[in-house]
Amino acid sequence: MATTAAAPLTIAGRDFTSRLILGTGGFPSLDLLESAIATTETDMVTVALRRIDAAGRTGLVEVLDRTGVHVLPNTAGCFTARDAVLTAKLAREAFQTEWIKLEVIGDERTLLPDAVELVAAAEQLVADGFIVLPYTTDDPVLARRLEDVGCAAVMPLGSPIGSGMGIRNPYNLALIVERAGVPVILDAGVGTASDATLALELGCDAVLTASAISRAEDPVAMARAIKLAVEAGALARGAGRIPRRLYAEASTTPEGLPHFGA
Amino acid sequence: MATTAAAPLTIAGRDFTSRLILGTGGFPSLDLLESAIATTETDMVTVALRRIDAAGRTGLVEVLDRTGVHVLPNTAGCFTARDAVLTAKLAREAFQTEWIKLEVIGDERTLLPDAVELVAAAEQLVADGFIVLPYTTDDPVLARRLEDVGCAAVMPLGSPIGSGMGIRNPYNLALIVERAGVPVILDAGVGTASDATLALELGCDAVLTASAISRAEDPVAMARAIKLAVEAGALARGAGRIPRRLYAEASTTPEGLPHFGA
Amino acid sequence: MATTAAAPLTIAGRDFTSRLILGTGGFPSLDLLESAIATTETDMVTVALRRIDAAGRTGLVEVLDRTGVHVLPNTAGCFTARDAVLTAKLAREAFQTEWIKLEVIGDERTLLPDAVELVAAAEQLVADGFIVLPYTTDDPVLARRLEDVGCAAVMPLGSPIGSGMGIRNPYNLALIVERAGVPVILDAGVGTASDATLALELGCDAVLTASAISRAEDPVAMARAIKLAVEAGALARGAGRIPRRLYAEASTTPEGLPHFGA
Amino acid sequence: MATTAAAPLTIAGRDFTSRLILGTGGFPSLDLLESAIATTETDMVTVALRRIDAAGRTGLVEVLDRTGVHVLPNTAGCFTARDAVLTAKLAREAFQTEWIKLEVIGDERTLLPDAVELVAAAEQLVADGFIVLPYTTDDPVLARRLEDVGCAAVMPLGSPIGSGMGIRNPYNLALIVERAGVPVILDAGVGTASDATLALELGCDAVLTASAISRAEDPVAMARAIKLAVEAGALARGAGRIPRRLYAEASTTPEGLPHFGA
Amino acid sequence: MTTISLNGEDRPLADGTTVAQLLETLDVPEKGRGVAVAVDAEVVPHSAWDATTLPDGARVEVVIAIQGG
Amino acid sequence: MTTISLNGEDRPLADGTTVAQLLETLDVPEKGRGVAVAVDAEVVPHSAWDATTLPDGARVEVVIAIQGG
Amino acid sequence: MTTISLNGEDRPLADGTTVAQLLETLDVPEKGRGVAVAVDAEVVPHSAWDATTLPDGARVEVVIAIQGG
Amino acid sequence: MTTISLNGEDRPLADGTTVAQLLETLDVPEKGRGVAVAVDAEVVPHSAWDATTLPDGARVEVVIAIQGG
Repeated sequence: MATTAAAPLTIAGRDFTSRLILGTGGFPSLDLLESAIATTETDMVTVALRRIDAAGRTGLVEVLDRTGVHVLPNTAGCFTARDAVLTAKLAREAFQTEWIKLEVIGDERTLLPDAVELVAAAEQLVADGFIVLPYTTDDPVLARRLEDVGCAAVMPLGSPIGSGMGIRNPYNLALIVERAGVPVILDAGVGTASDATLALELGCDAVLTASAISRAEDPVAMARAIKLAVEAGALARGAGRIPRRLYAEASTTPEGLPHFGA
Repeated sequence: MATTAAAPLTIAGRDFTSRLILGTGGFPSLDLLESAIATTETDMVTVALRRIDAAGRTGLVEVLDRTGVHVLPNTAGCFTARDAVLTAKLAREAFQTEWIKLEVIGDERTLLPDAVELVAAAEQLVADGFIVLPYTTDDPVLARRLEDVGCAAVMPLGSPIGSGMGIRNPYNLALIVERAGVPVILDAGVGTASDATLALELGCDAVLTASAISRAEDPVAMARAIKLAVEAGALARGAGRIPRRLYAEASTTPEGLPHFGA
Repeated sequence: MATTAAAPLTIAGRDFTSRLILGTGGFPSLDLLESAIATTETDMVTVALRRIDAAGRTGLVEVLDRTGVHVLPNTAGCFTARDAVLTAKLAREAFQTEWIKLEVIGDERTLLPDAVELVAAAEQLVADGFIVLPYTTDDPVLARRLEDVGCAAVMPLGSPIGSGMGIRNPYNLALIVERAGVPVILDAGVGTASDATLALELGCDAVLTASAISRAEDPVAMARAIKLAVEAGALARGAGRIPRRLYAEASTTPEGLPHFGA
Repeated sequence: MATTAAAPLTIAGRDFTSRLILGTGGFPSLDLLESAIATTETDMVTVALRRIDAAGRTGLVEVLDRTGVHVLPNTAGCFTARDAVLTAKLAREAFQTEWIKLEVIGDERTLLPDAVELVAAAEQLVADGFIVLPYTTDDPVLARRLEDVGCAAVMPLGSPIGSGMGIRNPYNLALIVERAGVPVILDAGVGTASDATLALELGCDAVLTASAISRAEDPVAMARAIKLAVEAGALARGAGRIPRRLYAEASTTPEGLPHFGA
Repeated sequence: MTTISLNGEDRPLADGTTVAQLLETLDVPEKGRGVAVAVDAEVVPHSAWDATTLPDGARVEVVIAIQGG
Repeated sequence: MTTISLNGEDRPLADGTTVAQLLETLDVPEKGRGVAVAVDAEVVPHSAWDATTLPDGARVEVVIAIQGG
Repeated sequence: MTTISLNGEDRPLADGTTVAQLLETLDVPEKGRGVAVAVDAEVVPHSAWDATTLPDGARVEVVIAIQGG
Repeated sequence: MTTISLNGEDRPLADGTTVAQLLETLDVPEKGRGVAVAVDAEVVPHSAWDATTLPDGARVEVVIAIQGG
């Protein structure tokens, strides 16, 4: 979908004023998370679900309530459609929300999505009334399939989760954007501000990032950097950039140069 | 020099609050230029000198006076050290300023600098009391030489003027930054916001751009985009980005995953 | 799988002396195709199947018989698993071969594979006794799935068919190679010789190309270029390249430099 | 200058059958050097000069005589035009040759050339009758200057000596080639075979490499790899590659696809 | 006496213990916000926590929101 | 009289025409090398060409190797 | 009668015309801000505009700030 | 008695020692191939090795080809 900086981001009929979605993973403390939420002015954050005896009462819910952000639970850690669907249903109960960031992982080391299980899970969840935002590869055909089965957005990766490698294949992202009828949210791979700017310039409607902020040396400074970077990218996309040229294009006219003799 | 987002940019003892220097070339109207100056909140803009009968009374001086920006005249269009030095002296008279953006071009099509003439001109101008900011290639040895002859900053290119090709060789820029004892200002090549962000992330102290803003479809929107992009880059540089990894780094712990049986 | 230049390429128990597979599409004449086969010294070429009234008696079979190459029929043009399976069965009859290059396309403009249909088709064909070489994206998880369902090799793309864009995401290719237990054959995207060299250097076991040769201005010269490029890449992969460094590493010792006085 | 694979490389009126120049630095033994010379079939190798008490009688001269290669002495290690000129004169006496690979270094860590000293040295050596092949940056204006002062070839770097980083800025190399009236030889930066292929594809007339071969795990295998890579690149350059496209270009006609019913 | 598996570990319970009663023994946020329960791979909605008793041998998963994603 | 669909176009045939007989009317390489036949979306092996007659209304696809891939 | 070259074109002037007088004939911003003058490749400072007369044959360059760079 | 600096180190020589005689004391390849000599920053051509005597205090550099570049 075309990005207009001025217009809000709309997913499944809900408007968001920020084009930055914050993953809550990796923050050294809840205080820092809360500061990052405030600094980014994000409308939506992701959370995961884990067994209560491993997690303990975390205080996370209280932070989410205090900041008033929209909660987007995920299915992180699921390797099959079945586990992802069950986890989505737990999340629906836990937060009384149909929204789910669907992750179905195919490989432990790269945490890359499994295309086949992902489509299967997406179909089931859509049929069950969920608003499905799937974490996917940068495969344009897969993104289209996910839209076709009824996903409310597609969330292609730039590079593996937490790798900080940015957008490895901007061509694929551009192809996804070109064809998408739902919002395209870059998910995974952002390492620093310029990666986020580039995502928006390529036409992504929003960016989701966790580690780039939560694991930076100064998370709050990086939160502000990426907030500005996303705004910069959205504005630049809308502003109509100059074309790339192999040669120079003078910014000063050569006419009227003074001559000083030999 | 190391960039700290909080600290002001200081060149030759003068503080600047903005890390964006605006080239005035290419704006379709003085009104748009004035809007761009206001939007970017820049402290310093470049101007060129041309024969009055070609230029006419331009109204440019009035804009500069109204906005109160620091004027940085350039020697655009000069192909020899001699012409550049004479042009710098004219500029000194025209604006009662020792500041000069030194350009000595070696090729009409690429508008790339001529290293030998550039160093010669820089030496003469420094000796004559000028505050010299030379437009240079991304050659780290040349940048060092220019600093050694007394330039107040170095202004390496990312790519040819007006090409919009961004930073073609980030390694060279990083080498320049690593060694520089004076501010490093990316000059030429910025095509869109992410290019400016990247420049700051690489350690540049500031960015100069004209065409990216003045020739965008919507110059004021792009002015705001690049202003934010520069701030984002400076903040990100200071925030300590995460390292790049080949593999993933989970943002959600795998511990405590629920099990749903076979 | 690890590439050893010396060892032959083995797919499904069959040895190949060349690591270059030639696609027959796009050659302006059968004579040029035959010259390219001779020049590349390839062991295996692909062919497609089309309705006889559209194709007429083509003379292609005679060229294949004369050159004695192993024929690898493909399922080009199929958009569903069902069509691909039927086409594979026709190909088995036409050439009395179980070998099939499996293509299941998901998008007409990019001709990118459809992951879901591809896996479904691969499963059926493997079950039916075919030796399946699937054309796939550069998704490491999908490549692994295809191997797991019994494919004899995997054929990831570098970039879209005929695009000549080379290898857009070398990281993904490297991840595929790292995990693969079957040969990895770069399929699609080669535009010129260096693309093929890079594929082998990244660890691919072979390269398949058609357009880069058949549509070059001088197909026979490019055939020879790519033949050499593949050999160069396989040798280089085995030779253990030097590491990449940010700084220089002198190739000449600084010790014993003469001194000529001040 | 335009590269034609078939035509020999001609520098200063001397024909070379190979487009690969071998630097002799870094080989673990003279035997390996001799094998690499034989394997690459190079016509020309570089040597350096050092104080005899540091070097001892090396046996190198005997290898050079045995293989019959043309000797190209260099001025490696020189930081000033004066030292480089004196070293060139010593080299002329040592090998009774006017040929000199001119290196004037500006920085110890990157071993990058010093543009100003380089041009000064080149002018003096040309005036003294030398056939000067300068090691230079990838600056197109500097390359042109070196040609203008009478150099017999220009030898731009791809990346720092021994870094193995390949060609960091192919645009600059292309600009150099476009304008050059003398042979362009890529010098420094080759890390593996594909780097050499790319150099020739970009229009370089030849490649000089030492470390990529001499410091590979298997120098003789890499020698063969790079020999083939250079040939591949020269052929590919001449063969007229296909254009790059964003979308696919089918290599198989979609016409005549069979239909199997619903 | 009833024994269930709670998040993978055996837990003895009084017969007839409900999901709600089980949760009282855990450190659950007010109104169970951020918490969900599955019994034998079926989610038990909040509205049914009071009414649902846990049979012997039930595999119970109680999950809570953590930072992630 | 029998009418089949041959590669998408109607073709009248004598009743009882076999696949082999149909192929004789086309310009097929020797021994049918590079050629394959499907009738109603089922492949007919070479070995069955002589014995397979084409029923009225049969959808017949005859394909041949072309350059591609 | 004096003839100078003004920005590359001949210009007749009254004998003894000063730089300041010449500038009055051009559309120069107030106080000459953004304007500079070179005579025979030497810059004439603002402070000397009144006192500097233009000799016959002088090559005069008058430049003004334009958008650029 | 003459003392020269040979490649940076003092070396006593008999008075009147020529370049050629000095080289005989070093391990130089036949005919001096790959070897060159500078005295006080001036190259001494091979043809002058026999005739050139080394004065007291001469700074002599003798270089030889090594692997490099």
